[in-house]
Amino acid sequence: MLGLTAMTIIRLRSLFAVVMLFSIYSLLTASLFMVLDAVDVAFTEAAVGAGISTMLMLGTLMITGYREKRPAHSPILPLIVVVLTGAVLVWGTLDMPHFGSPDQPVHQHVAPRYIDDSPKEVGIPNMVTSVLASYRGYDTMGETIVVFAALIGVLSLIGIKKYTNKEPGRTEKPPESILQVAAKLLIPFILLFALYVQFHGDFGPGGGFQAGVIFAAGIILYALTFSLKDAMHLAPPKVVKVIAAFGVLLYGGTGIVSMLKGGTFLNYSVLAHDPIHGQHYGILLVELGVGLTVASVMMLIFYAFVSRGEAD
Amino acid sequence: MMEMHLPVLQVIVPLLSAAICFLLGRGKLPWMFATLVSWVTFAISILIAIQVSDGSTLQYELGGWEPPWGISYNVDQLNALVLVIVSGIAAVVFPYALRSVEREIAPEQHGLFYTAMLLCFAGLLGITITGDAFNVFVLLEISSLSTYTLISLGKDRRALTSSFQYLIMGTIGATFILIGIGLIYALTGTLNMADLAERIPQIESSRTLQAAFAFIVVGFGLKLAMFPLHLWLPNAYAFAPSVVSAFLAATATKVAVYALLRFLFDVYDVNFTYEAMQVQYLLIPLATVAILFASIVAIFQNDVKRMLAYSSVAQIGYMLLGIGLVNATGITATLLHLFNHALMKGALFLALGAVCYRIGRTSIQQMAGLGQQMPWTMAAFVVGGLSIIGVPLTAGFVSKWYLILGTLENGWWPLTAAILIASLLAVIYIWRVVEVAYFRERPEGAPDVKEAPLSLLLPTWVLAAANIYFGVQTDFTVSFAKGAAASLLGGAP
Amino acid sequence: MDTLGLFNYWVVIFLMMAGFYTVIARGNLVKKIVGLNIFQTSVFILYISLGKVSGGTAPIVSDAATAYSNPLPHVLILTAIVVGVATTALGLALIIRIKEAYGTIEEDEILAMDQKDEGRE
Amino acid sequence: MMFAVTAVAIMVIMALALIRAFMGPSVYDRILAVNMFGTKTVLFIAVLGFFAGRPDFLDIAMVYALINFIGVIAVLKFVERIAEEESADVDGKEN
Amino acid sequence: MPYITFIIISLTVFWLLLSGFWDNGLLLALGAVSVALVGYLTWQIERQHPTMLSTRILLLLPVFLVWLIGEIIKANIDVLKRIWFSGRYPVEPIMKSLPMSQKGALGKTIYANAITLTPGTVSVDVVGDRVLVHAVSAEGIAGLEEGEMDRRVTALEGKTT
Amino acid sequence: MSFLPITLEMSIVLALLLPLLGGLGILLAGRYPNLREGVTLTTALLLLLVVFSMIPEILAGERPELVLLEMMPGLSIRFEVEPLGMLFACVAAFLWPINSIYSIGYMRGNKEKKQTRFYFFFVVAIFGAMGIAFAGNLVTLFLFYEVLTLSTFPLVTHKGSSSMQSGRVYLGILITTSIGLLLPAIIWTWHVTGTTAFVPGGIIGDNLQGPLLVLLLFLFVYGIGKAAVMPVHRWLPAAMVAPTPVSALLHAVAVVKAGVFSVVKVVTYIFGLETLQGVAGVEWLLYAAGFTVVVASFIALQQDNLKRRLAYSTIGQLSYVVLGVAILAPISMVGAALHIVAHAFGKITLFFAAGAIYTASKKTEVSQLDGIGRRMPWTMGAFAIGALSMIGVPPAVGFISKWYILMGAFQTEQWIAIAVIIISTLLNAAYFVPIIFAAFFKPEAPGTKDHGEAPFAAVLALSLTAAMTVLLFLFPEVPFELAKQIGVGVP
Amino acid sequence: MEQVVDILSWLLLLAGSFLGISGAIGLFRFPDFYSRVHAASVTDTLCALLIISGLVLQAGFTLITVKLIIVLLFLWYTSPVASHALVKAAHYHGLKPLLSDSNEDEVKEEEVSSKS
Repeated sequence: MLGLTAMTIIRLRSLFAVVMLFSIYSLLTASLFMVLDAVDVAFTEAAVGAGISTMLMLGTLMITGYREKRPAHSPILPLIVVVLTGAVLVWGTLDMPHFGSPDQPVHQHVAPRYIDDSPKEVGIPNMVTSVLASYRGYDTMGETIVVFAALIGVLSLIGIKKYTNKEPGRTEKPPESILQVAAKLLIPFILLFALYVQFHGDFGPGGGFQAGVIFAAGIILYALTFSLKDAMHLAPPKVVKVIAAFGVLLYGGTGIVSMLKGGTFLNYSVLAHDPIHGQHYGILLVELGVGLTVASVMMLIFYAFVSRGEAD
Repeated sequence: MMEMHLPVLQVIVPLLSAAICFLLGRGKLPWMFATLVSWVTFAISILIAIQVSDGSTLQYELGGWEPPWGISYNVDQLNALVLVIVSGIAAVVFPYALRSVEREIAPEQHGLFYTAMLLCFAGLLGITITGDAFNVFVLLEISSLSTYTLISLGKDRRALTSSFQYLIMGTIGATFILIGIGLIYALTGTLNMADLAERIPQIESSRTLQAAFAFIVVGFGLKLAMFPLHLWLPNAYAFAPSVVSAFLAATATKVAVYALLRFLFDVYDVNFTYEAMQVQYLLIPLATVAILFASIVAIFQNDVKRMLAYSSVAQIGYMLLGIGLVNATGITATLLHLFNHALMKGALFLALGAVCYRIGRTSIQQMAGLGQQMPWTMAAFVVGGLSIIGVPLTAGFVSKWYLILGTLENGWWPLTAAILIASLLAVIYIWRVVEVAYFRERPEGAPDVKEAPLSLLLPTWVLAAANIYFGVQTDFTVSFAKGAAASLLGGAP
Repeated sequence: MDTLGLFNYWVVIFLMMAGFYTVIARGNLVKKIVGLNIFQTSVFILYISLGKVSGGTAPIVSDAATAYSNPLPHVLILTAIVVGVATTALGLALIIRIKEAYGTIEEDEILAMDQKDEGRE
Repeated sequence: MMFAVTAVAIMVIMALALIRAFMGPSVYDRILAVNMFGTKTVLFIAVLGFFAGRPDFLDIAMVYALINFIGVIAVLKFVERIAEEESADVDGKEN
Repeated sequence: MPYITFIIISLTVFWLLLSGFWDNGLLLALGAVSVALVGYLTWQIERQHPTMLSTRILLLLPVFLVWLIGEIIKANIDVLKRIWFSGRYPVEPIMKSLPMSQKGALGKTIYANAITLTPGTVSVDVVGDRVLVHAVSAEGIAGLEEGEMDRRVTALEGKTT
Repeated sequence: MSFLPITLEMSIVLALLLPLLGGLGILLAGRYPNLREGVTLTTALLLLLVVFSMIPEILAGERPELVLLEMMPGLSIRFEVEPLGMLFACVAAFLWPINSIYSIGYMRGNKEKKQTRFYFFFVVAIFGAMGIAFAGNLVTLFLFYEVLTLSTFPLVTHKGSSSMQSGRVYLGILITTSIGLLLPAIIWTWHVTGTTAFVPGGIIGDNLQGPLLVLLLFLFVYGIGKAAVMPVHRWLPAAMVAPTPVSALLHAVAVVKAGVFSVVKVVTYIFGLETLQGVAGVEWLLYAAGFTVVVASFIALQQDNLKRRLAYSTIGQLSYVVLGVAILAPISMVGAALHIVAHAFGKITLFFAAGAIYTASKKTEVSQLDGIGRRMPWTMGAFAIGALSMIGVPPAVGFISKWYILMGAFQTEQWIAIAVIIISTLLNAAYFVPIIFAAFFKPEAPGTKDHGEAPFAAVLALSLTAAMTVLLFLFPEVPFELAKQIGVGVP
Repeated sequence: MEQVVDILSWLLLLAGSFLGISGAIGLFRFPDFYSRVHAASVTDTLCALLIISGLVLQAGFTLITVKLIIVLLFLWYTSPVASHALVKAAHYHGLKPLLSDSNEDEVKEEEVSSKS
C-alpha cells in the first residue's frame, strides 16, 4: 500500500493531490509503526506527518500554486543514481540480521539495560520516555533546538505579518457556521487532551513533543475555522515567541541545575534526595520544556505561513 | 569543579545563549551578547586544548549515564584542535559581524541572525565533541538548519535558491548518514563511537557494514562538498551574507571533514578503511580531480566570493588527498590543512566582506584600484592569498609541505605534480584579484571608497596575522596534528 | 539464504528509493520536499523494523507482557521525525520566498532566470 | 483471532478508500476518500491495540481522529481559497 | 456563564477519565492546572465568539442521541441495500431545500449534523432558516420532510432564542 | 675585522632590515619627493656600508650563520654568508645607490607617475636580492626569490595598463617555473637528503645517481627561470616595457643575477662539482647554455630597438655564466662567479646609457643613434666601455671573466664551449661595435632635435659604473678572492 | 457468560467489518461525489459503532471502555461536521450533483433563491 501511494505521488502532477496522498502515506506509516510496536513513534508520525507537515504544505501551495509542470529533462540519470543507491542498500541488507528475530545484536547489546533496568533506575513505565528524556536526554535537547532552529529560519524567511484588518467597517459578525459552532466546542477538549498527553508521557505513549503538536493543532483549528486574527488574539505571537525560547531554556536550565547540584549535565538523579524522584522531576521538567517549545514553534510557523498567504 | 564540565559547557553555552539571544530583540544587544558568548566559548576551547595537550582524553557523561547507555562527550587532541579552530574563528567573526551585518541584513532580522549564528556555531562544536554516532546527526541538523537560514539571508534572490539547493542536498546527505548509522546500529546494537570501535572489528566481513560505510562516506561527502558532490557549495558561499560566507567557509566543511575522519578511523578502523574498503582508491582520484578542476573553474569566476568558494572545493580536495595517502604524514597534512585552511579562507572572506561593505558587491571588475583605496583590507587579502598558494612563512605552506611529503613517502609523484600545478592555478586566481586591485585604476565615475572601518579591519587582520603566525610558529598545530594522526591510525583511543 | 527475513527491508528500500528519485528527478520544489519526506519516512521505517522483536510488545511496562521491542530505535526516530518536520518547514518557507522572488517554483525556470542574471553581470 | 479478522477487514476498507483517493476524479472525491481513510485508521488502531494485547493505546486512536479532522478542515480551507482565486475548476482532471 | 461552567466541569471529567490516576497527587495537581489553563483559553474564545448554551440542551441531548442512533441504524440499512442491490433499490440522488425551525446557531448545527449523521442524507448548506439537503433517494428527503427530527431538535433548543 | 662595531650576525640582520625600514620610510615620506629620495639614498648608502663591512671577515674565512626561525623540524629560514653570496650582495649593494641616483634623474626627467610606489618596490626588490644572497638554504632562497619576482612586477608594469600584458608574461613565466619546477626540485632534494642547506661540496652526494641527478639538475636550472636559459627566456624581453632604471635593475643587478647566482649556488653547494663530474647526460646543460648564447646573440643582432638588443644580449651573457658552470671545471666556476660581477657593471652601464639617450632625445632605436656621440660624449663613452666589457676586450672586466671560463673549457677540453665563446664574442662585437661607430662617426640625421647630455644624476651614475668596469679590470683582487673561496678548490 | 460475551463481540465486529466493506464498495458503486458521501457515512457511523461496541464488550467495564466511547463520540462528532463542510464546499464551488431528472429544475430554482 505504501509503495502504491509513493508511486502515485511521484506520478501525479496535481500538487494538491500529492499533498493529500502524502498525508495518507504518513498515516499508513504510522499504522505500520503501531504494528511494529513503536507506539510513541506512531503517535508522533501521525501528528507530524499527517498533521503539521500536510498543513504546512497546503499553506505553501496556497501561495505558490498547485500544479506541477511536466518534467523537462530526462529522468535517466537520477534513475541510475537511485537504482545504484538502492542496489547498494539491498546488497548491504543481505547480511542483515533477520527481521524480528530476538537474537539480533540490536537486542543483545545496550537495549536490554533500557528494558530491564530503566523501570528501576528511572522509575517510569514508559521505556521510550526514559530513554528519550534521561538516557539520551541530550539528543532530545538537540531535537528541541532543531525545532527552535526551524523557527528561527522560518521567522527570518517569511516572518509573521502583522494582521491588518482589511475591512475595518465590518463590525457585525456573520452568523456562525456549523463548522464554527462545532469547532468551538471541540477546541477546549483538544487542548486538554494535549496537556493530558504532555503529563502522561511517563505512563503511556506520548510526551512533550506529541503534546506540543496537538496543542498547536488545537489553536490551528481555531485559526482555520474562525480566522487567523482570532487565533493571534488568543495566543499572541509575541508571547508565544517568548514561550518558545523559554521551553529551550527550561530544558537547558534543568541540565544546568543538575550540574550545579553536583551531577553532570542533565543528570536528574541529583535533583532530589532520592534518585528516582530526581529522575521523575527532571523528566517532567524537560518534557514540559519540549512541549512548550514545540507547541509555540508549531503555532508560530503556522502563523507565519498563513499570514504570508493572507498578506498578498 | 567547573573544569570537569568544560566539555559540555563548550556546546551548551552557545546553544542556550541562542535562546536568550532570541529574546533580546533588535538593536545591538544580540550582537554584544553573541560576541561575548563566542569569546567565552573560545576560552573554554583553549582550556580544553590545554587539558588534552598531553595526549589524554576527556570523557563527559551526559545525564550521568555511562556510555554506551548514555551519550558521552569525548575530547582528544583531534577534536580539541577542531574545537579551537571553530570557536577561534567564531570569536573573530562575531565582532566583525556588527558593521557588516548592519550593511547587508535588514535591521529587524539582526536578532534572528545572531541567534542562527549561535545555533550554527553550537551545532558545529557539538558535532566535533560528541562521542555518540546518533548525536552527530542531531547536532549536524542543528547546524545545517541554521546554515540554510543564514545563507538565505543573502541580498541576492539567488541566495534563496542556493539555500534551497543546499537544503535538499544537505538533507539527503544527513539522511544517508542516518541510513549508515542505522545499518551499523543494526549490526552492533550500540551507538557510542568507542563502543562501536570495539565491536566493528568482530564483524568486519559483513556486507551490511560495508554498505553502511559507503552511505556514511557519501553522506559526509555531501556535507563537506567532496567532488563531485560539491555543487551546492559555490552558490551557497557566493550568495550568503559576507559574515556567513566567512564563518561557513572557515568552519563548516572542516567539521564535516573531521566527522568523516572520526568515522573512517575511530568508528571503523584503519584496516577496514584502507584494506577492506580501499577507500584511498576512491579518494585519491576524486581529490585530485577536485583540486585541479575546481582550481581551474575558480580562475574563470567573475565573482570573487564564488571564486573563493571553488577554491574551497579544491582545498577540501587537499584534505581528502591527505586521507587517501594512507600514511601518518598524510593525515597530519589533512589536519593541518583543516586548521590552516580555516585561517586563510577566514581571512580572505573577511577581507572580501570589508570590500563588500564599501562597494556593495564582490565582482572582480568592481574591485579595480582598491589597492590604493583600501590598502589594509587588500593587504589582508594578499596575505590570505599567499597562504592559499602556499608561500613559505604562511600557514598554507606548512600543510602543503606535509601533504607533499606524504605523497613523496609513497613515491606518488604524479600527485606531487598535481598539488604543485594546483598551487600554480591558485597563483593565477589570486593574482587576478591582486592585479585588478593594485594595477588598475578605479573606473571613471566610480564612487570614492574609504578604507573599511576598524571593526572590520581588526578581525580580518587577526586572521591574516594568524596565517603568518601559524606559518612560522608551527609547534602548536603540528604537534596536535601529529598526535591526533597517530591516535587515529593507531586505532581506537 | 533465507531471503524472506529480509523482504521487509527490501520494501523499505523500494520506498526510500521512490522518495529519493522524487527528490532528484523532479523539478518542482514542493514535490522535492514531498519526496524528501517520503525518503526520510522510509528510513524511519527501517529503524523501527530493526527494533521489532517477534512476540514482543510496545516498550511500556505491562504485567501481561513478557518481551518488549527495543525502545532505542523509537527514541532515535522520534528525534529524526522532529528533525524532518523542521527541515520541511524551513524548506517550505524557502519555497514561498522563491516563489515571491522568481514567480515560479519550477527548478528549470529558476535556473534559466539565474543564468540570465549572471549574463547581465 | 477475531481482532485479526477485523483488522484485516479494516485494512481492506482502507485499501479501497486509497484506490478511490488515487482515482479521484474530483478533488472532493479525494478528500472524501482521505477522510474515510483517516477514520478507518482510527478504528484500525483501536482494534490493533486489542490485537496486540495492549488496549491502552487508545490515546493514539484519538490523536488520529483529531488530526484527521483538522487535516480535512485544512484541506477544505485550501480548496475554498484556491477556488476563490480562480474560477477555473479545481478538479484534478489531468489524470 | 453556563457555557464556561459546563466546559470546566466536562474538562475535569474528561481529564479524570483519560488519566485514570486518581490517587497521584502530582498528576491531579497538574490536571487542575491544565483545566485552569484550558478554561482560561476557552474563556478568551468565548469572549470573542459567544455561544448560546442552555442547560436544557445538555439535559435533553442524551435522549435525542438514543433516538438518533435508532434512526442511524435504519438509515444505514437503507443505504446498504442500495449498495448491494442497486437493481432493486436504485440510487436516485435528489437535492432539496427544507425548512428548519431552530433559531440559534447551536440548534441549527445539531439539526444539520443529525441530518448528515444519518446515512442517505447530508446537509449541504444552511442559509437562513432553510437547509439544503442532498439525499441518495427520494425516500430520505421524504423522511426528513415529515419533520420529526426537526421537531426534536427544536425541542432540544427550547424557548430560548 | 669588521670596520663597523657590530657582529657579522648583526650585519646580516641589518642588511635585511635596512631595505625594509627604507621602504617604510619611503611610504611615510611619500608626499615629499626630496625627503623620499633622501631616504632612498641614505638607505642605499647605509646598506652599502653594512655589506662592505663584512668583506674582510668573509675573506678571512668567517661563515656567519643566522637561523631566523624554524618552521618545522629541518625547515627553517636560515641565513649564511659565504663568498659567492657575499659577491652577489656586494654587487647589489654597490649598484643600488648608483641606480638610485640614476633613477632620480630618470624619473624626474621623464615625469613618471607614482614614484613613491616605484621607490618602495625598488627597495623591496633589493630586500629580496639581499635575502637571496645570504640565503642559507634552498627554502630561504626560494622565499626571497619569490619576493623578488613579486616586487619587481609593479616596477615592470609601471607604465600602467598598456604594460600589463608584458607584465603577465613576466610574472607568469617566473612564477610558473619557480613553483612548477624549482619547488619540486627543492622538495625532492629535501626528500632525498633530509636537508636543504647549502654546504660546500654539495649535499646530494650518493643519494641520487645517473638520470635522476640529471633530471634534478634540469628542474633546478629551468626552475630558476631568472637565469633565462632558453626556452624560458621570454620574460626578459617582455620586461623591457619597464622604465630604464628598472631594466637596469632587472638585467644588471637584481633579477637576472639572482637567477644565475642561484644556479651557481645550487651547482656548487647542492650538487657539488665532483658529484656532477663524469655523470652521463650532464652535458645537456652545456649544450643548452651554448645554444642560448649563440641564438640570443643572433637575435640581438636583428633588434633595432636598443633596449631589446640589450635584453637579448643579457640572455646571451647570462648563459655565459651557466656555461661556466656547465663546464664543471673549478676555474670556469670562478669565471662564472666573476662574470656575474663583470656583466653587472657592464650591462648596467649600457642600460644607463640607453636610458640617458631616451631621457635626452627620446630615441629608442639603434638606427636613430647616428652621430649622437657628439651630443652626448659622456654617455656614449660609457656605452663604449660597457660594450667592450660585453665583448670581452681589455681594459674591461668582462675580459677577465671570459678568460677564466675559456681556461676552464681548455682544461677540460670542451671544444664546443670554446667554439661557443669564440662565435659569441664575434657576434657581440657585431652588434655593439656598429652602434659605437655610428654614434661617433656617422653624421647626424637631418632635422634632429637639438639636445645635450641627460640630467646630471644620470650621467654621473653611468660614468661611475663605466669607471668601475675599468677599475675592476685593473684591481680584480677582492671579487677574485671571493670567487676563489666558493669552495671548488681553485689552485 | 464469558462465551456469550465473546460470541456477541464476534458478531458485532463481523457486522461492523461487513458494513465497512459495504461502504467502501459503495464508494465505487455510487455514481457521483454526493452519493459517495452517503456511502462513506455508512462506514463512519454504524460501522464504527459496531466495531467499538465489539471492543467494549471485550474490554469490560474499565477506563478503556470509557476511552473507546470517547473515541466513538469524537468520531461521531467530527464526521458529520467534516462531511458537511466537504459537501458544502463542493456545492459552493460548483460541483454539480448528478440528480434524477425531476429534481434538476427544482434545485436550480433553489439556488437562485438562496444566492440572492
